[in-house]
Amino acid sequence: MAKIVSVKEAAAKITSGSSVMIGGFMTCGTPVGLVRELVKTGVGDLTVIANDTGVQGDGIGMLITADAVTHLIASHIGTNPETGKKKIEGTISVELVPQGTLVERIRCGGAGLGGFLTPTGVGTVVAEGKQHITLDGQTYLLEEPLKADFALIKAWKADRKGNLIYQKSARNFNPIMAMAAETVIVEVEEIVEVGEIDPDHVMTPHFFVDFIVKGGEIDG
Amino acid sequence: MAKIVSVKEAAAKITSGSSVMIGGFMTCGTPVGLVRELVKTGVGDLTVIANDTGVQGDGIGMLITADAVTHLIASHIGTNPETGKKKIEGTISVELVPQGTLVERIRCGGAGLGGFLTPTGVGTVVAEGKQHITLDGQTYLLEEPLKADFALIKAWKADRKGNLIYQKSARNFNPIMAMAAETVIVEVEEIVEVGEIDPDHVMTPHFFVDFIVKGGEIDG
Amino acid sequence: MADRDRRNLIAYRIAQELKDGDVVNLGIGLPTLVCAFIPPGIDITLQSENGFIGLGPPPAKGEEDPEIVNAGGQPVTILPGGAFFDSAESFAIIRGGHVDVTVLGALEVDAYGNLASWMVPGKMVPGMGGAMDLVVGAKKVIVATLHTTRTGESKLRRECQLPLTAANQVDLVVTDMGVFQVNNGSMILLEKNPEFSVEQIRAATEAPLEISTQLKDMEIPA
Amino acid sequence: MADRDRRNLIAYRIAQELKDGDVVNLGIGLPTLVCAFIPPGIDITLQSENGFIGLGPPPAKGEEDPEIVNAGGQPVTILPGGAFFDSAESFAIIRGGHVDVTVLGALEVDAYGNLASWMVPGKMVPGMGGAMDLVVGAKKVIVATLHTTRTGESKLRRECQLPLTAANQVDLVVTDMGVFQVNNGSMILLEKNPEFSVEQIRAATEAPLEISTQLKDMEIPA
Repeated sequence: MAKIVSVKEAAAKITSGSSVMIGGFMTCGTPVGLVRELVKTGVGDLTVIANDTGVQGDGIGMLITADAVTHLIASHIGTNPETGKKKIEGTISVELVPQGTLVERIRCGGAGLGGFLTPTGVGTVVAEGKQHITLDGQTYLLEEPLKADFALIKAWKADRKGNLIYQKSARNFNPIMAMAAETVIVEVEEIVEVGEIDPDHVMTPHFFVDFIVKGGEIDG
Repeated sequence: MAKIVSVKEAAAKITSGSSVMIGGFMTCGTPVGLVRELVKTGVGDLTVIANDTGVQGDGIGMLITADAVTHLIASHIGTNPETGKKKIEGTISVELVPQGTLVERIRCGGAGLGGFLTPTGVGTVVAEGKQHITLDGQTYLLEEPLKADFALIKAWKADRKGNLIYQKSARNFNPIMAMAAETVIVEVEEIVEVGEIDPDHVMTPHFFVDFIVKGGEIDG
Repeated sequence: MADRDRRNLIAYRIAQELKDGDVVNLGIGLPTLVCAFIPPGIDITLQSENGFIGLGPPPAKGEEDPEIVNAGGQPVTILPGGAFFDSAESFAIIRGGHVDVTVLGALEVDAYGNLASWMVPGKMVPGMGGAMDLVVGAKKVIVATLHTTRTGESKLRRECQLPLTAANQVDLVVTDMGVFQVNNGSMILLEKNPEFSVEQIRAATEAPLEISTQLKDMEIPA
Repeated sequence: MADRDRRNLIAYRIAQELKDGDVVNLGIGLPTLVCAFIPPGIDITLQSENGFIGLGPPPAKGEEDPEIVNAGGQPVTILPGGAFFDSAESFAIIRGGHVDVTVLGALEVDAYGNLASWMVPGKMVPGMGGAMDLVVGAKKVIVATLHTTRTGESKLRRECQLPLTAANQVDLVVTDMGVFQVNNGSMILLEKNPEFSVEQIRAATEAPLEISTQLKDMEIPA
């Protein structure tokens, strides 16, 4: 059963040195209120797993600006030049992972699988150091699961138990990350009573969610 | 773009010797109208991939009674004694696969992955002949993808393009099978105009669906 | 003890293992009885591996919804706050360790935590269904079984002879004679049915038995 | 030809490759222009790898929905019959071969169908985003690029020098000079921009060039 907390209480749970998955695609579907509050706590040495680092000064970019991230696993950093700059300076180590492989590795972690075979990345730098397995004449890379201490996700609506609905293209990585972290904190626009969400419309079942934060606005 | 056809036209597409995935869990979510019509065509030598074979004389059980199935990949046949009988007589070969592995193998086929590592089945007869891979001290079986020539699935509602919504526990294997077959035929209770289904509620996007059949009733 | 009382004893005892907030999968048959004994104030979410959480009691006669069935194909209901999902997600939940407790029956269970529950070669091969994933994936695996077969043989074996459902996964075995903790080669008797002596239990148990120093009596349901 | 006309020429020509019912993913930049030239009567479904199909034109000023963005993070719309999904499903669609055509830009593309599009070591490392999955997964991979770099070097290389996005996956290359089919070690010129001679194109192309016996002129968009 999820617990409704303030954004301050939620952000205080994340300790320095933690691994943190953060939902969203270039700030769309990113729990911006949580990230903003997290920066205020002065937390540092985070490993962040996310599709991208937003843009400079917004979304996950706020954590980059605050030097809170030492290791980043992402598919794209081009939209936030600051991330590239800190990578070159050596203050952030960046592991670039193809987007499909990244989300599948997170799913794998949440789904209790030990890995998967993908054709993506064969013959590229992504393949370096990875086990290659050939089946029926096709070569695949063995990719391993990703898990994290925390997932910070954004949903549209939660009921008081923690059942979640995402909206439009803000869904993206959020429901997958909700399955792969020890502690899941969701920022929502609206909290409704249990029973108000049609069981066919639930996108993340409540038991995945530990804490619910009511956000103020849509942060697109 | 899916095409709306009669159940007769749809059933006629499946030729003897084909591999056919059939949705449902003990007839709940099985396209019973399609299966009934398929039996009438006199098709044979089918490889059926399904969770189970329904009950004697209903659901996939109709195909078993008709001796239309020579090879079966399923997780459970206990609810249809006829399947067990034909297995012992040697008229059906049965490959039993743990339910989670079965659905994941189908997903794998639809998702373009070459396989996955699962802890399920290690140390059991399911592991026999399979590649074992140990990562971080945990041993996994390498399971390979499943695809099929046809998927016969059941949905609640389709729009005229083929976007699908499933209802309640009749969802089960249906959306996963829709991704893993060359030709996908869906039996629905209702066909609505394009635009009537909220894009957030679509469970199978239209391009997966080739043919839509309007069924008469809920066959539970 | 009548058969029904023995089953209720087992189900009642297992219900005491459940904690507030647990996600629980109950197998078909005896494990289903556990529902009836969940202590007041404890909020349990039942998972049905065919694709939902929030499994509720059977519907009233005539109010069955053919699209809401449990993993045995029987009509059930869904409680407020429940959620439906597809089979891939259902088993991602199961295998991913998001089910806190799974309760299932056994043909045999042994002192190494091995479980055999899905086939008798040459006789009965119903298939494993979701059992292999459940036993491997759930955080805690509880076996609910009568202590002996109809012919009086111990179901608590030194080593399983039948094909396994999973190796080394069972945590706790609850029978009509007692509560047994699997201990890598032996079973520790934690609680016993007051109707039986330790000697009687030992005689009915093939697995090497240890007796807990805190051995106590099982509570008999009202 | 003005830069804009050259881009439109490429986009127009690629649009002619699309067939009724195709699911198409268009990369950021030049490939996005393809939308504008889809022939009437051809129903194309655009896939946006961040999680939907039915990508429509940009909204009117002031009508942007921050929750409907394309893979470049720009506000777009969704057409009737569209559908949203999560990123895992989006890439299951892409990797699973359910996208008929992907159109994307290139830093370099070579005669073996290798593509380099995501990094220049020591200079620019934006990341591959979804490109590696798209190029491996889509049934047909079309590269849309100006024929040469700003400094006049051929982008159609004998062998890519930059880190690859994927090996041996490109089917067709459309530039402002012509349409090239990748042919395992050479590129076959299928159509040419009538403004250029075959010799001019050969001089601007590092990849070994073959000339189709059915060579024809590219159609210039109105």
